[in-house]
Amino acid sequence: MTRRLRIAGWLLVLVASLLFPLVFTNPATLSIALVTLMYVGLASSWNILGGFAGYISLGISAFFGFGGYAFAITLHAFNVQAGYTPFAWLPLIGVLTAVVAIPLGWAALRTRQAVFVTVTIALMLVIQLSAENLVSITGGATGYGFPIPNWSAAFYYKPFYYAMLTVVVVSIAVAYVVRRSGLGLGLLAIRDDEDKAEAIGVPTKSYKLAAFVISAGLAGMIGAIFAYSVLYIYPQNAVDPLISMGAALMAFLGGAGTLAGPVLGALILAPAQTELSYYVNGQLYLILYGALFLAIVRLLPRGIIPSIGDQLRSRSSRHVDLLEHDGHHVEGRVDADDVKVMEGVRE
Amino acid sequence: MNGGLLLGASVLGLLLGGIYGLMASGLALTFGVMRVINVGHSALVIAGAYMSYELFAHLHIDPFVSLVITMPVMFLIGMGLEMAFLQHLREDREQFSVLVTWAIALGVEGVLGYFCGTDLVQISTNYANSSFSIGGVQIVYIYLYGFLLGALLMGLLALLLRRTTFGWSLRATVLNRQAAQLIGIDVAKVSAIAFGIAAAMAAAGGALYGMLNTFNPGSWYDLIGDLLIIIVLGGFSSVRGAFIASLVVIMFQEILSVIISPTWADWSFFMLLAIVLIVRPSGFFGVKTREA
Amino acid sequence: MTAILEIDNAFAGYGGGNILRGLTLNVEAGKLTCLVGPNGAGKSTVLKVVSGLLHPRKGEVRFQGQSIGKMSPRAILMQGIVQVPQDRSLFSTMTVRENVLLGGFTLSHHAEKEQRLEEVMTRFPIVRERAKDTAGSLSGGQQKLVEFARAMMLDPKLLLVDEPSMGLEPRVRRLVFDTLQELRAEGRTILLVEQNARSGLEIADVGVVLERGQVRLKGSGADILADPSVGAIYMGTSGRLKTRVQDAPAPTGNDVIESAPDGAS
Amino acid sequence: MMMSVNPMLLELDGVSKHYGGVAAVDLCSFSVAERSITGLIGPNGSGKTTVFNLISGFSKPDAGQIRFDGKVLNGMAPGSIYRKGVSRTFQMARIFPRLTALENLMVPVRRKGLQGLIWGYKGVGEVEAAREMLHKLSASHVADELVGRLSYGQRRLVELGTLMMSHPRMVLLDEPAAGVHHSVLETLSRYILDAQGDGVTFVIVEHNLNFVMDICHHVVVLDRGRTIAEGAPDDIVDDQVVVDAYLGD
Amino acid sequence: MKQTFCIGRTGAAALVISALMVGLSLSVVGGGASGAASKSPITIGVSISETGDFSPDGAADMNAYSLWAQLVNDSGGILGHKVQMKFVNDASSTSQVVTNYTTLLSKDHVNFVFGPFSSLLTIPASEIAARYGYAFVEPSGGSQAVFNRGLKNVFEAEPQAGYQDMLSFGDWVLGLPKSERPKTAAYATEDDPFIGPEVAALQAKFEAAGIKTVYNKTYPIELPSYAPIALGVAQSKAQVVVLGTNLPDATAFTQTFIQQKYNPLAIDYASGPDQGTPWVKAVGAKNVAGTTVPLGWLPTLSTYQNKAFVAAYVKKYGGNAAAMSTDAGEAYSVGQVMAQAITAAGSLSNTKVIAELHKLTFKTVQGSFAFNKQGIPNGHVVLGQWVNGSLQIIYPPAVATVKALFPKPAWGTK
Repeated sequence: MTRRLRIAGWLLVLVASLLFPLVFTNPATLSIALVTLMYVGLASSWNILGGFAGYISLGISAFFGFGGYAFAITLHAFNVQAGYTPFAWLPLIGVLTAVVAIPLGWAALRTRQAVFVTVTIALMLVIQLSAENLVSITGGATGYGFPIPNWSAAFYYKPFYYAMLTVVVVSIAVAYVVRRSGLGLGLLAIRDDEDKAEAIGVPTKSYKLAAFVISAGLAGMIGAIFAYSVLYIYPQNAVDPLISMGAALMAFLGGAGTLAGPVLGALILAPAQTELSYYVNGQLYLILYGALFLAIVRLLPRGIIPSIGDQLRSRSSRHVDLLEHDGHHVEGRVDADDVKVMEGVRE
Repeated sequence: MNGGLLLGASVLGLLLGGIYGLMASGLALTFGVMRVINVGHSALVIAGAYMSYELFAHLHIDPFVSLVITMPVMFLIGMGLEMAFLQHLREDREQFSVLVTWAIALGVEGVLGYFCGTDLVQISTNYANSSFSIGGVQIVYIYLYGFLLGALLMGLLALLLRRTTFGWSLRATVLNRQAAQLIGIDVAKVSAIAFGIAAAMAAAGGALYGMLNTFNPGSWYDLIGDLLIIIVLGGFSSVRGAFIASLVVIMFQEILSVIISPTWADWSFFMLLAIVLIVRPSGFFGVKTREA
Repeated sequence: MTAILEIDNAFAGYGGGNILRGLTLNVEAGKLTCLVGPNGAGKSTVLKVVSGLLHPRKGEVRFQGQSIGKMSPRAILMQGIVQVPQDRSLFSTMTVRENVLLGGFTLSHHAEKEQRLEEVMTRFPIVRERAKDTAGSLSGGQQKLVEFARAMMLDPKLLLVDEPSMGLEPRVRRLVFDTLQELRAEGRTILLVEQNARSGLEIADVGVVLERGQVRLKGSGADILADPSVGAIYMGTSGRLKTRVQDAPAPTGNDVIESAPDGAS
Repeated sequence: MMMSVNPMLLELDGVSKHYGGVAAVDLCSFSVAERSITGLIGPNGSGKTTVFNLISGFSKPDAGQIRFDGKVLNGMAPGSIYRKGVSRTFQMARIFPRLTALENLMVPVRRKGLQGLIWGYKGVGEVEAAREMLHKLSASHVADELVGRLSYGQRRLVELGTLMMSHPRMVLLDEPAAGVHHSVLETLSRYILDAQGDGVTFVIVEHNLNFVMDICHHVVVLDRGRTIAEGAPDDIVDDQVVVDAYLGD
Repeated sequence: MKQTFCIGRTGAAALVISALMVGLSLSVVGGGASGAASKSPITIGVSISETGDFSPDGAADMNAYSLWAQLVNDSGGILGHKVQMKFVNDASSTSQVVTNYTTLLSKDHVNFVFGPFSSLLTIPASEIAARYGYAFVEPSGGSQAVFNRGLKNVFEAEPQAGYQDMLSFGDWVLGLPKSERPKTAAYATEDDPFIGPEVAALQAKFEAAGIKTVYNKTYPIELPSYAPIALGVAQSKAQVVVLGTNLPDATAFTQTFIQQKYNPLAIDYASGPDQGTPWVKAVGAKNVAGTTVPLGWLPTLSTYQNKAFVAAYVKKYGGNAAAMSTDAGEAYSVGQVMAQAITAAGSLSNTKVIAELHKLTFKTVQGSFAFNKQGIPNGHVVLGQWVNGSLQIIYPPAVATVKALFPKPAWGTK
C-alpha cells in the first residue's frame, strides 16, 4: 500500500466515524457503536505494549476499571455537575491512571512471557479487590454513581460517542507517534530480541515501562468515559476479564504490532460480540464466542493485516530474488523455529 | 488472639492447601511439558465437579468413588482438547496458548451451562459435615479426605513420573525436547497424555471443590487467578513447587484471616506475589526456569 | 563394497538457503566414515538429514535400499539409525540408568530392554558404576560415554556421532576416540562428524572432506590425513596455498570429487 | 602496515573461565593495539567465543583481568561495556528479524531527552546516516526489506552496520565470514578496512584464514583456552604449531 | 430446576400446557377473553443474565416471567392485548445490559420493560428506562443505591425494601420474653451491596436493645474458604448468629458450625434457607430445622394467586413447590404489579402506568403493598423458619403458620 493510499484510508475511516451518529441516529445503534469505539481504543492502547513490545498483557481492564473509579470519585470530590464538563477532566484521569501504572508496571515487567501474562491477570484481580475492599473510597461492592446528565434518550449517546471517538483518535495517534519514534523502534527491537536490544544500548527497562504506562493511561480514559456513559461503576463491571481478553483478541485478529490491525479487529469483533449476545441464547453464545476465538487463532494466527501483507508480498517476486542472492547459511545453527519467528508479524 | 483458633485455621489451611495443590499441579505440569499456560484449567476443574455432582445426584455414586469414572473421562477429554486445539500451536506458543485455552474454557462453560443449568449446586454427601476432634481442633473429615486424596494422587503422579517408562519419556520431554525426539519419544503423544493427566487431576480437584463449595459453570473465573498465582510462586513449571506453594499460600491466607481480617487475607496471594516479583522473580520454590 | 547408506545429490537447509548443495555420499557397512571440513561446510546438516530432523529439499536418502528422506525421526530410529547428538543431550535430572534405559524407549518388551541394558552395562562399566547418580552430576566425558551407551541400547545398524570431542579435555577426548575405535573394531557402521580432523581421521576407515555442502575429497582415513590440501581446505586457505598444494603429490587413487572452483580470493 | 606504536586499547591478563570443571579459557593473555585489526584464531573449542563473551560482559571471568582503555571491565554488564564503546556481533547473526534493514540500523542511535524519544526516528539526519552506512556495506537495495527475509550474509552486514551506527571504539566480530558468500565477504573486508582507517579497532574470530590473512595486522592463536602463538599473519600460517592445533592432535 | 431456557422452547412448552391452563385461568380472572386476538400484543422486554456472575438467578427470573405471560394470555391478556415476552441475554455484563435495554426501547420498541435480577445491573438499566420515560419494575434490586438516584420510574416489587429485610428477625427476637432473650450476638457479612446494609440495620437494632456484639466481620465474596470466619463465629460462642450470606457462604458457614458442634440459640441468614431444595441438599435435611431467613415470598403463602402460580410453575418446570426459589415469586410479582397498573391506567402509555404505580396498592403473590415516591414498597417482610421439614412463617404472629423453634434445635436432631 502506498503511503498516500494509507492516509486516504485513515481519513476515510475518521470522516465516517465523525458522520456516523448523524446518519445512524438510532440510540441502540449508537450504543453498540460506543462499545465498538471503546474496544477500538482498548485494542489500540493494548497494542502499544502487547503488539510493539510483544509483552502480552491480559490486565488492561485493571486500568480501564481504575480510570472509571478515578473519574467517578474525582467528579464527586470536586462536585462536578453532570453534562459536558466532566469530559474536561479526562486528561487528568489519564495522567492519574498512568501514574498508578508506574509502580505496578515496574513490578510486573520484572518478568517475561508466560509469567508476565500471569502477573497481568493478577494485576487485574488486585485492582478489583481494591475496589471491593477500600469501601470508604470506592463504595465497596455497592459501587459508585455518576452525576446524571440531563440529556434526552435520543441524544444521550452522542456526547459519549464523540468523547470516546476523541480518546480513540488520541490513542491511535499516540500509537502512531510511538511506532514512528525512537521509543517505538526500541519496543520493536525488544519484541524481536530483548537481550540484544539491551546489549546495544536500548534502555529496555524504561522503554517497556513507558509503553506500559502509556497504554494504561489511555485505557484509563476509555474506562472513565464508559463508566460515565452507564452512570454506575462497581467492581465487576469496572474490572472485567472479558474486556481484557476481548481487547487482546481483537488486536490479534486484526494483527498485533500493526497500527490498523487492532482497529480492524475491534470493528469486526466488538459489534459481532454484542449482537451475538443479544440474539443468541447465553450458553450457545459462549460456545460460539469460544469457537470464533479458536477459529481466528487457527486460521489467522498472525491476524488479518499481516496475512494480507503476506499475500501482497508473495505476489511480488522481489524478495525471492533476495533470498536466492546468496544462499549460504552457516551450518546448522539457524533452526526452523527461528525462521518462523523471523517471518512473523509486521505491518 | 485465641490460640485454638489459630491452630484450627492452620490445620484447615494445610488441608485446604493440599486440595488446591492438586488443582494447581496439573497447571504446572502442562506448562512444563508443553509450554502452554492453560487458563482454562479451572474450567476443567468445574467440569470435573459437575461430573461428580451429576453422578452423585442421579446415580448416588459417592464423589470419591466416582473418581474412577470422572478421572478417565476427563483424561480423554483433556487429550482430545490438546490434540484438537493445542498441538498445532507453534509461533509464540506460550502467549497464543492463553487465547486458545481461554476459548476452550468459554466453550466448557457454555456446554456445562447448556446441560446442567446455571443454578448454584454443591455435592452434599451425608458425611459432609462430620468431624472429629484432636486436641481441641475440630478436623473435618471431608477436608481430611480431600487432603489425603490430594497427597495420594500427587504421590501416584510422582510414582508415574519416576517409575514408568511413560513418566521417563515425559520428564525427558520437559528436559530436552530434541534429544527426546532423537531417542524415539513421540513428543506430540507425550504432550497429549500430559494434558490428559492434568485434566484428570483437575477432575479429582473438581470433585473436592464441589464438595466444599457451591458452584456453577461460571465459577472457573473465581478459581483461575488463585491457581495461576500459586504456580508463579511455585516456579511455574514445577509440579512439586506448585504443591508446596499452595500449602504455604493457603495456610498463610487462613491464618491471616483469623489474626487480622478476611479482607486482608484476600490480599495475601497478591502480597506474596508482589514479594516474589521484587525479591525473586523465578518463584519461591522453583529452580530458576528458562522462561523467566 | 556394500553401501548401507546412500545420499544422492541432496539439497537441504534452513529458511531461504541450502547448506547441502548436491551432496552425494555413500557409507559402507561395517566401516567408520569420518566427515571433516571447515565450519559451515554442512557436516552436522548431513547427520540431521540422515536422522530425520531435517528433510532434504531435493535428492534421495536411502538406507539399506529404502528411501528414508521423508521419514520422521522416530521412524528412522526404528530402521536402526541412532544419533549421538553434538550438544549435551542427557536428561540431566534423571539418573544414568533412566537415561540409558530411555535409549531403548522404542523397544516393546521389558525383558529385551533389561537384556540390552545388561549388555550395555558390560560394554560401558561407567553406566553400572554410576547407575543411580543423576546424569547432570557426571563429568563431560562421562556424559559422552553414557550418551554412547544410550545409543547402543538399540543395537544400531548405523550410528551417527556428531562432534563427540566438542568441549572435552584432551585426556577425555582420547577416551571418547578409543571408545569409537572399539566400536569400529566390533564391526559397527559409524558415521562420525569431527572438527578435530586428525583424531577423527586416525580412527576412520573412510575419510570425507566437505566444503560448502559438497564432498571435496574422499579416501581412506590415512590418505586424507596425509593429503596436504586438507589442511588448506580446513584452514580456509586453500586459495592462498594453491601454489604449494600443486607441488604436493596428487591425492592417490581414490574417487576424489572436485567441487566447483570457489573463487574465495 | 603494523601499527605497534599505537597504545594498547584492550588487554587480557591471565583470564580464565571454567564451565563445570572444563577450562574454556585458561590463563589467557593478549593485547590489542588501538586502531588495529586483530585476528583471534584457533580450532573449534579453543575458547575464542568464550573470550568474546568475557570481553563483552556476557559472562564473567573466574580469574584474571580485562582492561579496556586502561579501565577494568570485569563484572560489568553488557550494556555498560557497550556504552564504553565495545560492540560485538554473534556467531548466529543476531538481528531484529521483523524490522527492516534501515530500522535495524537505527535501533542503537542514542536519543537524548523526551523529544528524542517521541520524535520520529526517521527524522533529523538519522535516516541519512543509516542509508549511508548501508551504502558503505553495499546493502542499499535491501534497506526496506525485513531483515528476517534476508540471506545470512546480508544479515551479517546489517548486524555489523547496526553496531557501527553507535560509533564504537572497538568491535568484536564473531566469525563474520562463516557461511557468507564471497561477494559479501569482499564488501565486508573493504568495510572493515575503511572503518579501521577511520579509527575503529577490530578483533575478529574467524575460521576462514584467507579472510584473516587479508585484513588482519596481528593474529593471536588460541588452543584450549591458551594463547599458543601470536604474530604477523604470514608468520602464523606457516607455523607448524598452529597447523597442528588446527588439525588436532 | 435444571432447565436451560431458550425462546424457541418457550413456545413449544406453552402449547403443551396451555390447554391445562385454561380452566385455571378462567377461575382466577373470569371472562374478558373475547376479542383479545384482534389487538396487537403487548411486548415486554427483559435482559436476563444467562451466563456470568448473576446467572444463578437468571433462570428462575426467566421462568417466572414467561409463566406469568402465559397465564395472563390464557386469561385473555391485559386490556385485551396478548402479552409477548422478549428475553435477551446480557451475560452479566454492564455494557451489554445497557445495549440490550437501549435496543429494546429504541429499536424493538417494546411496550414495557421488566428489570433484570441484580441491582448492580438494575441501576444502569433503570437509568435507560428513565430516559425513555418507561416504568421500571424490578424483582429484587433492593439496595438504597437504586432508590437514591432520584428516579421517578423505578419500583421494587417486594413487600419491603431489601435493605430492611432482616429487621423482622430483630422484632421477633426482641419480642421474646426477657428471660429468654439472648445477650450476645455475632455478625458475619459478605461485602455485598444489598446485604451489608441489612445486617447493619439489624445490628443497630440489637445493640440499642442491649444485645452485646461479640464478633463482627465483613468478608469478601470470593474466598477459597469461609471456614476461618465461621471458626471465629463459633469461637465467640455468641448466643445469636446473624449471617449476611447468600447460598454458597450460608452453606459453608452452616457446615462449619455443624462440624464445630456449635449451636447458637437462633441463627438468621440474609439468604440461603429461602432457596428451597438447594438449601436442604446443601446442608442436609436433618440440619435445616431452626434456620431462619426473611421471606418476601413462600410457596405456601395464601396470598393473591399464589396457589395457582405455584401449581402452574411446578407443572411447567417440574420439581416440587418446596424447591421453588424466592426469586421466582419476586419475578412473578413484577408481572402482577405491571398488569394491575396497566389495567388501571387503561392504556399502554408508560406515563399513565407510572402514575398508577405511584397511586395503587398492589396485590401480589408476596402480599399487598404500595410504593412511596422513591418506588420503595411499604409492606413487611415476614420471618421464615424451617420447622418440621418445611419453611414456615413464624413472625409476625398475625400471619404465622407455626410456632417458632426457640432455642434452635441442635444440628442433626431433626
